[in-house]
Amino acid sequence: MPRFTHQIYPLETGFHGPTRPIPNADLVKQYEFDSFVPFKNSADNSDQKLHEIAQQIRRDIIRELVEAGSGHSGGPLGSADIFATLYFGGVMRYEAQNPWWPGRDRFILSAGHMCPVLYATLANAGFFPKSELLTLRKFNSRLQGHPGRDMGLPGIESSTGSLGQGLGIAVGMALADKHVDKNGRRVFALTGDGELSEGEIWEAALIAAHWELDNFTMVVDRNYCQIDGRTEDVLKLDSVADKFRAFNFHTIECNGNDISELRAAFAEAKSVKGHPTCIVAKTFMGQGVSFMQDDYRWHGKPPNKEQAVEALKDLA
Amino acid sequence: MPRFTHQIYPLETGFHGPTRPIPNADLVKQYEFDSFVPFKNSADNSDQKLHEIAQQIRRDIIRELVEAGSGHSGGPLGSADIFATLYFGGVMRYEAQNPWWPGRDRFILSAGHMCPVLYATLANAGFFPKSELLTLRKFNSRLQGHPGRDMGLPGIESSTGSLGQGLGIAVGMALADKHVDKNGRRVFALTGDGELSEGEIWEAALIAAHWELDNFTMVVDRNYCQIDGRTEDVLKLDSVADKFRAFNFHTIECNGNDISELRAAFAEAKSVKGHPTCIVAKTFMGQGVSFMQDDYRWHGKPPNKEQAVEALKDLA
Amino acid sequence: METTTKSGILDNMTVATNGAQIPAFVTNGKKATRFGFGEGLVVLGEKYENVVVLGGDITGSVMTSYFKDKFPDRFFSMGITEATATLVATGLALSGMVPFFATYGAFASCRNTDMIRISCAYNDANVKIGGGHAGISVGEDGATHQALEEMAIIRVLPNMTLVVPCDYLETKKATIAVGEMYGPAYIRFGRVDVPSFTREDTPFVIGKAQIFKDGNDAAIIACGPMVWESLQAAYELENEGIHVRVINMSTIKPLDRQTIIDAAKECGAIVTAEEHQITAGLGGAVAEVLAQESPAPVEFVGVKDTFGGSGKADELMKIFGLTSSDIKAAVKRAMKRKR
Amino acid sequence: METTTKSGILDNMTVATNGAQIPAFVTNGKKATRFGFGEGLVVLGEKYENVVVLGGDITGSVMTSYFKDKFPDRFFSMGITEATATLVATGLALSGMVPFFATYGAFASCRNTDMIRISCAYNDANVKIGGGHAGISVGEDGATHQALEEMAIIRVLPNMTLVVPCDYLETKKATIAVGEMYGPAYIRFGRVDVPSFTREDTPFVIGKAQIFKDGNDAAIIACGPMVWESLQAAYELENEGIHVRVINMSTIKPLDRQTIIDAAKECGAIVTAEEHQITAGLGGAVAEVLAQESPAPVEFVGVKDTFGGSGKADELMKIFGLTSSDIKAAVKRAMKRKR
Ligand SMILES: Cc1ncc(C[n+]2csc(CCOP(=O)(O)OP(=O)(O)O)c2C)c(N)n1
Ligand SMILES: Cc1ncc(C[n+]2csc(CCOP(=O)(O)OP(=O)(O)O)c2C)c(N)n1
Ligand SMILES: [Mg+2]
Ligand SMILES: [Mg+2]
Repeated sequence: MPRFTHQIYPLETGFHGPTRPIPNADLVKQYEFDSFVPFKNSADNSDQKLHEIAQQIRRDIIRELVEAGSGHSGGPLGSADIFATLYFGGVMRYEAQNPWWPGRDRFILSAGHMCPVLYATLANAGFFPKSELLTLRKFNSRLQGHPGRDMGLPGIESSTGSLGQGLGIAVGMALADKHVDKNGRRVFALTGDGELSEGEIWEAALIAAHWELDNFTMVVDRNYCQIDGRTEDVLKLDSVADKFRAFNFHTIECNGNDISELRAAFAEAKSVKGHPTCIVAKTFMGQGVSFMQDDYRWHGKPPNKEQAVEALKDLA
Repeated sequence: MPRFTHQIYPLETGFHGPTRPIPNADLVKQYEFDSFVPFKNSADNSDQKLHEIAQQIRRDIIRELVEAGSGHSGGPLGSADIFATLYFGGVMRYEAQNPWWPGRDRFILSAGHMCPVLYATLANAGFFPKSELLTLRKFNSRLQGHPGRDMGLPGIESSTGSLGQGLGIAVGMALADKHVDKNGRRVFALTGDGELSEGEIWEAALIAAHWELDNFTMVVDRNYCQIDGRTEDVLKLDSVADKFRAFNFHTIECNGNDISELRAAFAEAKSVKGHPTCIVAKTFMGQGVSFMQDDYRWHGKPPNKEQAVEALKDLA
Repeated sequence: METTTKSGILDNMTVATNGAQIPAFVTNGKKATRFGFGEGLVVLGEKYENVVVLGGDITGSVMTSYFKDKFPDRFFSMGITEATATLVATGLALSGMVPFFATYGAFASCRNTDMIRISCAYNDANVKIGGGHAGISVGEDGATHQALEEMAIIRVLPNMTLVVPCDYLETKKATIAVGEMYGPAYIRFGRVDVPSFTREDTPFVIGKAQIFKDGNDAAIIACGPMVWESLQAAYELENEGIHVRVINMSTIKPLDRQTIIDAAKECGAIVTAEEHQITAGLGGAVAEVLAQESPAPVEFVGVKDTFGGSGKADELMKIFGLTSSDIKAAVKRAMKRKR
Repeated sequence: METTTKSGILDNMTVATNGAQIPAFVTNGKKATRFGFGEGLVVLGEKYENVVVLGGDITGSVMTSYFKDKFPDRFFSMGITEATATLVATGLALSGMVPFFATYGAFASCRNTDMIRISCAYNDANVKIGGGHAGISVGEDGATHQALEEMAIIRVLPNMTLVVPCDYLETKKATIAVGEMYGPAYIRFGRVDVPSFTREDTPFVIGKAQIFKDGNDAAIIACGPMVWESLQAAYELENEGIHVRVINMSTIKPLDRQTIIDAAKECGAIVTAEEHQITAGLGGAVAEVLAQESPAPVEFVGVKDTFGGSGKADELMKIFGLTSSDIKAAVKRAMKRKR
């Protein structure tokens, strides 16, 4: 039986006019973005190597944000180790040079506001030139303030930014892979913890468990911070692990700023049969930058020039 | 400091024109609706008495539905014991003759489609003439197909019918009572089990637990049935109790067709401090009517005339 | 009458085109449009292996049950999770499927509005949403279940396609057409039996209106089952010597602007007829085009910014002013306003 | 000029009424309308003990933080649960409170549409929803956060009141007025600083439009910060001898139909200006009234059925055609179409 087919990726309908933002040439030189050689995605990368990559991602997050003049620092810095493990620890299958390779695993950033870490990760993996990181949030940039699929940025599978939506999209992808195409692909998604208060998270959880999507792994960035304060003050969420267990997920708690624990968690997730997996990764917002560490006030602020210098020192 | 005040109850804006449906006079006589004396709400009502009231409610549900020619049989019959206990077992405080008495406890039917049981309960408590039950679902009836607050029917606190909404409304009422007016009022809500798949249920649960609404008691009509089939086939929900426990509710499981177990559950709920309570009441859809018992196909169907005769025999 | 053959619906009425009395409801019988949706899905399922359907626990009411029975491996139950079912459909679409999710229109457009806006429309995902139980004719279930706002809500979202077919057969065609186009789309259909009057050879093209009856004294622009009511009104008016054009605006977005502009220029008076709020729906869309292109008097037939209520379908259609006689009166009002 | 005193905003511009060049932005400075909302809530909190506010985890962006700091006992954090926060507000309202829930407009109108429809509107519950971050001027956050559809979505729902004040001070007045009326209401405000030009004595009445500048060559009907852009356009047109009326349509529902009809009759050409999709919003509402009452050519200034994107606020306003010069051009197009 034939398929109804149509090109899905890349979509490039989001540009308004021909102008494109041009990266600041001095910074491109200063950061040596031109000469950058992408990191390799390999299970052999040592924990040490992945830690270095995570620090590199953090430095690039700072560079993105100070240049953008707005955007989210805390969550991206806190989750850099998760991204380093996913993209460089051999967890996800992808071809940076062939970004829309049909066989690729899928990653959906449900917490769309955390896109600076995803952009930095993709650039460090060679999906697009690192210099483009300096166009974050500028008019007609492929690096939108929240991921916009309509800009065709390699590695961006879906638009997100409205909390609670990405998870259901990822579940739909896992459903297609496991029950229709049966192609052995794995689907990953990352949510914030404040984001868990959106009811669609729990609807998606019911659906993922009902359909036994063992090809689906979600990570909760459990940093106990959201915009208005500590999560337990804004809306009590503990115990997140108990909740996902009660929703019939295979649930793993780990230190989300520890590469080896993350690696073990993803390995365990891969081995589970008949249940989706939720990795509750305990992180610190702003991890690695002393004056941002564990401070919810850095949820949505960029560093100013002086703070950026400080931050890059901490991350050197 | 003054309050901004305005009449809230009753609202009567939902009538379209002056015509009102007239109950079938023969049936009113046949059912002896005219001479009916309302039941008393009292903690002293014996379990036996409450059981009789529940059976009376069931008979009236059949009468409502066969006359309406459409509507929901299964859930209402299955939950009649819950309503008998709530309204006649001294659990809820109300004055049927003074239905909008400010001191009344509140009840919200989140599963709006189950209104035939609420209407029958209210009529048997004397909120309005039993003959009006025969106007269910007719044009300009105060007994709408789903509860319509705009018809001003005594005892209807809110319009419901879109699943998953009533619970949040009840939580808001409990919040007002506990944290603003501090008036010692209790708020009750009933949801279906299929209804639990709506994410707003879990948002409301987070909010109720966060604000420690121990004046709030919700009952889940756990009949394992919804429109498309058994709940575990449509979307797996077990364990409902584990889920509410993980959401920091005081959770009680009981036989929802057993008056004494229901009584004990409501008594326990009243004694809990610092947590909202969820009573997971295991019921049978269509309870009491042999050919409807535990059969999801009776979710949304009324009995025809012959079936009604059969049903009333079973319930005699 | 050229358009009668073009539109291919009227040979059971040709008597009417010369002004004679026509028997009301000379049709191919009555059938609810939701059956056209259900059958259209089966046709798509037979044609394409990647058409999948998501159930919202009312598969028997919106007739996704047909697909479920025929293609159980491509039917996925989502429970009662309209918002997330829409997101799951998005994920399926981004993985190359052609997913249909259907439930009652009130929930298919309001319970998931943010999801349609961002995950379907902004994402340009190939998600198809079926909204059943459209309009006041839902009947006894009452106001909560009577969808009267979806056309406004879907129409305002960029990238969306919105089709509102007029009878059972056109709904079947529209469902297939929606499945064979790329992009997020919403199809609106109803619960109760309504006259079937279009034929196999009646053309249906997304974005193209059909002139079902010619006339230059006034034009009725209608969608859904109100098209039949409009034809009734028009043929009754023929007896009074009033020649009214009847336009089946089966696509609300993208809108066939030219047919609207021509109607205004050639007829000078417009009536819109929809089983929807008169605010921001078909009437609003037509008013916007005319204001921009060719101002003309318009009379709106629809629900007048109120909620519905329980009652029998036909009883409610009368009470809420949605019958052929309401349309007739509106035509006369509109003609009086001609300049 | 009678209306200048009536509307009480123009004495810093009276030069302009006789056609002279006016300095752009002769204002009382700039301030975002969201601050008016935040301050209005505090005034209400001081006045009534039963005014309560629900937080949606962005209290610092929609300025409910003012109320939170002043009345911590009447502020309730709901986390990120827009749908259920709307339901909790309903429960509070049915218990006699005057609850305000505010978040970004995209989520205050789309994430809870079914809740607003059934629990607030159908229920006629006294719920007040504040929708911030309205329009493209949200800037860098991009399309998901740029609310451009709320006016259509709220306007189509029966029983709703929808106000869209034009500057900081009017937003403060509107917030208080919304708190002192009974019934479900939505108030729309923005993130970025915009000119403050109304005065304490500028009247604000829900349901009543204000004529901010007289003129009979054409009329601009605008809402929100687009009113200031319209005044700029109008005063620049005075230099070309074109006398344009500027109407502040600060309430979208219930709509001040008479002021619209008068404008059409007296000016013969209309321009609508809104930081919203041109479909089904203010332009649509005006087009509906004119089609029913007094057909006239209308040019729509607004976002043309596309999503937004990241960028600087002023940059985006230019690119999406939402500046005074876009309005000026629209006025000239509309006047050309006069009959
Ligand atoms: C539906 C929706 N509501 C509100 C917002 C605004 N918002 C963006 S991030 C955020 C806080 C999210 O907290 P969390 O998930 O813990 O992320 P973190 O602060 O840890 O980065 C909020 C409320 C949004 N983007 N989407
Ligand atoms: C938001 C919403 N979606 C769908 C429906 C249609 N509907 C009415 S009842 C029902 C099934 C509910 O199942 P359950 O809560 O178990 O009630 P029961 O069948 O046991 O009476 C559905 C899907 C609705 N009323 N509201
Ligand atoms: Mg967090
Ligand atoms: Mg059930």
